[in-house]
Amino acid sequence: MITRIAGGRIIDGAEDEGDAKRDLWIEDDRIVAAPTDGRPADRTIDATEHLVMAGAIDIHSHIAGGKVNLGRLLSPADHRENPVERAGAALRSGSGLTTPSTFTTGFRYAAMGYTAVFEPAMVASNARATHLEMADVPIVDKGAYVMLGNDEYLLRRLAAAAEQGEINDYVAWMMQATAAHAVKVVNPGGISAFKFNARGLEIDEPVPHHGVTPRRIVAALARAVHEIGVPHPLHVHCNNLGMPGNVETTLATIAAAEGYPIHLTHVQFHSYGSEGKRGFSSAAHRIAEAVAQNPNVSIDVGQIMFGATMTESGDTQAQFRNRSLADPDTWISMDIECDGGCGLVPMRYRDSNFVNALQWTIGLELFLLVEDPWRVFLTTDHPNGGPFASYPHLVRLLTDRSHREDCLAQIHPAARKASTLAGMTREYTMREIAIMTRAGPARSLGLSERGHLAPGAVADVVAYRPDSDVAAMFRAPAHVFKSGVEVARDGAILAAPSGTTQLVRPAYDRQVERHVRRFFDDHMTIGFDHFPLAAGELADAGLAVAEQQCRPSAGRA
Amino acid sequence: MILDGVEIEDTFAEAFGMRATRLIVTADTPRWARIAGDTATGFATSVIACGAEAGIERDLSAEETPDGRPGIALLFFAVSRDALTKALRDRVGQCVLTCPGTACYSGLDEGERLPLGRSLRYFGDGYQAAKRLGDKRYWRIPVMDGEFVCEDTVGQVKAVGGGNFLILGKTHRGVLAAAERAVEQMRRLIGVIMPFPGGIARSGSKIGSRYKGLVASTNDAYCPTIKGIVKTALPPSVDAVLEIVIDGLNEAAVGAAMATGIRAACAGNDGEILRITAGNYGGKLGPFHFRLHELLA
Amino acid sequence: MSNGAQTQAQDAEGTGETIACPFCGLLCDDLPASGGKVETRDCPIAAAGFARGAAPRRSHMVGGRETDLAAAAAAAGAILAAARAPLFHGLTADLHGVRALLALAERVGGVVDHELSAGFLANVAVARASGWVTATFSEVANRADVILLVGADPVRDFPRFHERLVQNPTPLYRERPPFMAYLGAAGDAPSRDVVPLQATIGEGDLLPALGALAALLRERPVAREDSAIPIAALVDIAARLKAAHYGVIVWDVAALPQGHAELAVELIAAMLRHLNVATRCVGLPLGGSGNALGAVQATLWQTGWPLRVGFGEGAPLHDPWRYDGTRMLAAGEADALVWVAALGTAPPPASSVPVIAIVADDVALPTPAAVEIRVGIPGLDHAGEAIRGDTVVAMNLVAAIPSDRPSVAAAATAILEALRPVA
Amino acid sequence: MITLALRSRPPGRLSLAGVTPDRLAALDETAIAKLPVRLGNRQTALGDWFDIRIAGAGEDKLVISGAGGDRLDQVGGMMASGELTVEGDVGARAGLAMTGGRLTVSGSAGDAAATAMRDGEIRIGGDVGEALGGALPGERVGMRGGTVVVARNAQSGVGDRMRRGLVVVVGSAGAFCGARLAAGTIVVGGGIGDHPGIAMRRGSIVALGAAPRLAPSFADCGVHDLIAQHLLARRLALLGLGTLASRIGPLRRFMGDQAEAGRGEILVPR
Repeated sequence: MITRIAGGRIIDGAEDEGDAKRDLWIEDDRIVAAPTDGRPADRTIDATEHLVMAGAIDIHSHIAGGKVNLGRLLSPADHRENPVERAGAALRSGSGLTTPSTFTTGFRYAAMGYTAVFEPAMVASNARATHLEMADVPIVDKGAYVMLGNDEYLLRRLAAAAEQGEINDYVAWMMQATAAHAVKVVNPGGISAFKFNARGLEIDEPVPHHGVTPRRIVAALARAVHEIGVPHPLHVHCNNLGMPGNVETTLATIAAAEGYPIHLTHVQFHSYGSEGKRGFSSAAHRIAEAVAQNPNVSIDVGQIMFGATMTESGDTQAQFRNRSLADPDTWISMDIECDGGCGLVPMRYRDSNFVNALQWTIGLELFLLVEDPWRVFLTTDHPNGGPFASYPHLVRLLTDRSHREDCLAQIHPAARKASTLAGMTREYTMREIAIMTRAGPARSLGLSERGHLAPGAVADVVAYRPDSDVAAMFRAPAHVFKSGVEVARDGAILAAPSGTTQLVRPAYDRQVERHVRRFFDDHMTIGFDHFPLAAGELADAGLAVAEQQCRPSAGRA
Repeated sequence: MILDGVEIEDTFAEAFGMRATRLIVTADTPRWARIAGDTATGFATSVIACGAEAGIERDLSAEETPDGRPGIALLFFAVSRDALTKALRDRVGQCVLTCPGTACYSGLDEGERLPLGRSLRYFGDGYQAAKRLGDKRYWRIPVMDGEFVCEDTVGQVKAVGGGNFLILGKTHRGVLAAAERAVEQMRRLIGVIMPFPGGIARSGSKIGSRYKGLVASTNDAYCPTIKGIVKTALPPSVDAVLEIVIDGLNEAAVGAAMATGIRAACAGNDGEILRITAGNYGGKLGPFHFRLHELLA
Repeated sequence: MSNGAQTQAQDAEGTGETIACPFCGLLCDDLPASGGKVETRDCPIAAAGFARGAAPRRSHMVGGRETDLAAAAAAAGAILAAARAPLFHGLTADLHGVRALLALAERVGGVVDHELSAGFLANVAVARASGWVTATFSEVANRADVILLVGADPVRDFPRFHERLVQNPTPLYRERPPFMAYLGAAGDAPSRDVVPLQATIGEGDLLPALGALAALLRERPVAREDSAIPIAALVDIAARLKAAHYGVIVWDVAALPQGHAELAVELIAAMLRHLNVATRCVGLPLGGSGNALGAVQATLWQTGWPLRVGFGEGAPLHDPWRYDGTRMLAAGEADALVWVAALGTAPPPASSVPVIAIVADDVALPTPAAVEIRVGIPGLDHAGEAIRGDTVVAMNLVAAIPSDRPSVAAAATAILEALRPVA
Repeated sequence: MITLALRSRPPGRLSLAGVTPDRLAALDETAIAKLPVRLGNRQTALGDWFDIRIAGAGEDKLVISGAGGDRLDQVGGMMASGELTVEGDVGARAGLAMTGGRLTVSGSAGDAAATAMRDGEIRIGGDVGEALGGALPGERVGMRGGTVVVARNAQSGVGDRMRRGLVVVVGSAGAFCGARLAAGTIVVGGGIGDHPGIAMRRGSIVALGAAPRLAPSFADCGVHDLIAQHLLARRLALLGLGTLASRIGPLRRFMGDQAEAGRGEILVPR
């Protein structure tokens, strides 16, 4: 089956040359070079004047796992007000906008031109359930980052001054056991500290009982992830989320990585100064400066979008602090398996609220101040900053200065005054959008066959019909192909293939299993033999596994 | 124009826009409602130094009040919403909240609402409670004899302050008797108060003073004891003048009150009263002009 | 170096193969198993559960006649296709089974409920509308220094509760066994050797007693004249919880007094929210037998709603009253019943509607079902996945005594396939 | 006036949310008959179940009549204005999320009447089921305003999670009356079941029948004849409940639930 997407403007962030007007050819599930043997296309898609890009990749979106399900539970209004009927015999129904059900998540992402989504906060002990849940997220490829750095085993080994090699083996074992694609650390040490009743944790403050510091945890994990060769660097949610003045913590976290690659996630929530009479200010420029100076650092923004949403986080310490912001006033906190935690707080961001308005400007400042689109990714930390359905609007804010300024005029006047956003003239080009939503995430995640349109790539292709309203254009692309199958047209789902589960399987010395086994035997309520996902479990759940290669290394990036 | 032998000068009273509200204060007995009303509307003759002008509009029977107890209707006037808000908070807080058995309600349903109970509730130190019944919201503030109930907000209207007329006569005794007749009749009306002592002012004031910092001073043109040395407005036989000042919820109420007062002052005149006039500033300052001849036509 | 995750058991230091027991929400995974024999470690529920494997084999039936799965599925499909309000109830299946049943229910516009939902929906109602603080089994086993049991001794429904979650010989973060307290009816009380501090109350007094405890924790006045409420013991419990480093309040929602469960949980949740302002105290809402929490989780992720979901309106709708399966049957609102009992053994409730029984061999049907599909038990006849009573850990169930009985997922999928030709 | 006469008791539950006088006023008989209504998984139309008659125009008045109304759910749901009169019984969630207008039911109502009601008035001539004035599943807040008067008895959970408004049960109320009350006023003329006000935070429960046994987390604050009681009596009298109003005299005040915020009150006979 050969498909020709004819007449579009190809915008491939991974290619050095500028945008080209040419046909794109797909054979089965791959992009191919234009046939030279004169074979005709089996079908031709008229994409005249359309913008043709690779399928978009969301590097950080909470789409599955126990806390996502708790988020759904806590959002009855979202599900009541956003019913989604079955749109075809082969499709499934669902509900929700901020905490959509799984089928709805997959369909909505695909209809927006996204073909891969990564769940960034899988609790290790919840891995099996998370993957079973992701099996019901159709169309898109998905993967999950396992959360480490608050697991008691690792903290105890770090406290016992374990060698880096042992840490590396443990991390690799854990990634295999949980079928993870990357490693995340959330509030390093802080979730464990909260279980010992510590309400905050500074980066050089010892974790209660263990004595190790967040700085040490970040250093050990960043190095481990790099040395075992996981493509995506350690994915870091810093300490002190949401606290005024936390920019210092964020900058210290960059230093803690000691030059190893790290990815700082939802940095908007970590770019706060404490200036001004309200003691809350933007420190976006300092973060942007640090990103420019540290090539080992990438970020995603975690833009907030005004409206009601649900915040879902492994960071129980921060979420417990935020409970007073709950709207409606109901929240959940959970300590999980000597391993992690989760906290749920419904939230309503208001443009009339000074803090929320300033958060909004800080996110946009970060986008506009970080110059290298390869190292800043478009996220709202769905749903924490706002639902992924708001991405089209966010793209418009980045590409359309006059719209941005119209929105800026609506927000709390003191926040508007405090922000430097008004003076920023930058408008993202479509090529930059393609990099930050496709080529960049693909490179960061080691997805060599995705995020670009070169022959050989997986045929995840999106054709956007040009529209002066960029948001409208990105909301419902004219054509979306997933692995060569047209899955969506003008916002409507046509087909629902299941997508793959992306993972990496770093190698490790099996000696580590003996230690971990003893820990499980002595302390845990699940046995060592039953903790890892067994071979075939993902297949039984209907998931097709796609493994990305590791590149182990002993040196720094 | 001559009314009962009194010359009505062809002039006008010049009045100003104010903000006003009506409160209903109830208590266990009419006596305690009256005590609360007198106290809350005391020291409220002129906005110049009292912050507000206030007075008792009328007594209310138990059937007329929200809680079925005897009460009293009070009117408050101030120069702005903020001034009125502050005056209400201070006066109700000090004079009604403190008074045994009272409760306080809005007596006006129209207009933009001003906070009252919602400001006073903090006296409850966390033990206050709101209660909404129908479309009204009340605050219940625990006090030593039970609860002080006060409506959350009160209505407020654009009103008219400074309606007036002056009674010119031969003797103090005669002029005072005429003014008393006027006030007695005017007090039967709804929507107006005469904020000066007993409803009557002797200190007709003019704008400005020869002394720095004084915004108003004695109205020398109407002071009989110095009429020989000032540019007097008094005919030679006038040796006493009193003024009645009226604040009302609207222009019609003020006009009606002036007409009622002037007629009552003139009625039964035994030659003591010579003339009725009114105070104005040449029509330059106040938007409301009450022409005496038109009111009495 | 190797790809270690795929290796099973048999490590040099391993203790031999163990399997998980699917028959209560604890999902204890330390039962030694070999050659089709499972050692049930003195657990009566596990013993009874694994003994079910010996039940005589029964055939699939349609209209009282033996048939094969395909024919039974076709007959079931015909009933469901004609039904206006088909009810899927019982639902004691593993996660794959629940996922497949949800797909089928959506396809035929049905209503989905679970036989234990009355209990866990009380927990769900409080969790989502009021919020709480909870923890999972391993946190409790390693941190708890004070444990308050509310309502009934958990051993009633979770026989190895004390052994697995309390009497941890090697806890990570406590120096001595946790101090145990109990608040509930005298008849449900655990032994005083196990739980020394007991505030026992009369029938129907759980709510006022919990209210008093919550007020004491807030240092608010408490009326002491009601002799039915043991205030002195509650004062002691309150002091222990406040002084605890990591207190735990445990309740088995199914064992709470009928009709009082939701408000009892509400008061417990209020205590948890309050206690965590100054110290740590977590709730442990026990439940999840019959994979009830797996059913809730899968329904939540597939539909956005917890159980008692209806697909009749197009998009899934949740209504704990309207889609209460037992109520619907009693009120004559359902016109077909799919009764699923794989992990559970309850027969379908009596009704006059055609019944499609997807049940294990030992489930006796008091009246013949229109369609009888005999399925295996996950974790016994075949592999499967189930979610533990702490809602976080999913357990891989292996086939302890493998058989070729079809799974619930296979049965549901066969029916779905039988429906396919219909658009 | 529009009349919908139910022909027979439907075989399953029918939801009449949105079938309200304000929304039907602009439609003719044919259009009303075509309004969709779901029966299980089947799409049916209003005309399949009701005989529809319009008499006179321009009035926001709707009458629903006929036996078997106990299977009609959400009657008056989403009503914003006008008058809806039911001659007979209604099913669950009568007056769901009403924002205005007046719903009068001559018979009894099922469970969860006045759920999430915001404003307007509901009068039930007979009994009501459980959770009168409560919250939608999963929602923190129940009834937020308006007035409900039940002429006879209510089952358990009256005003569960209610936030504002007035609920009057002239007869008796079942267990858990005013549980989790956030604010608002509940008046019960007759007996009141076990555990009133459990986990209430603010608001008032006025139990004019026999004094119930209260949890130890309710604190006795003495007997009072408060102005608020006079205001309530006035309000009841305005609703035509003069007899009930006349029974509000000095009452004993308990504050609770001290297990929660503890700023609510239960007023009971001395």
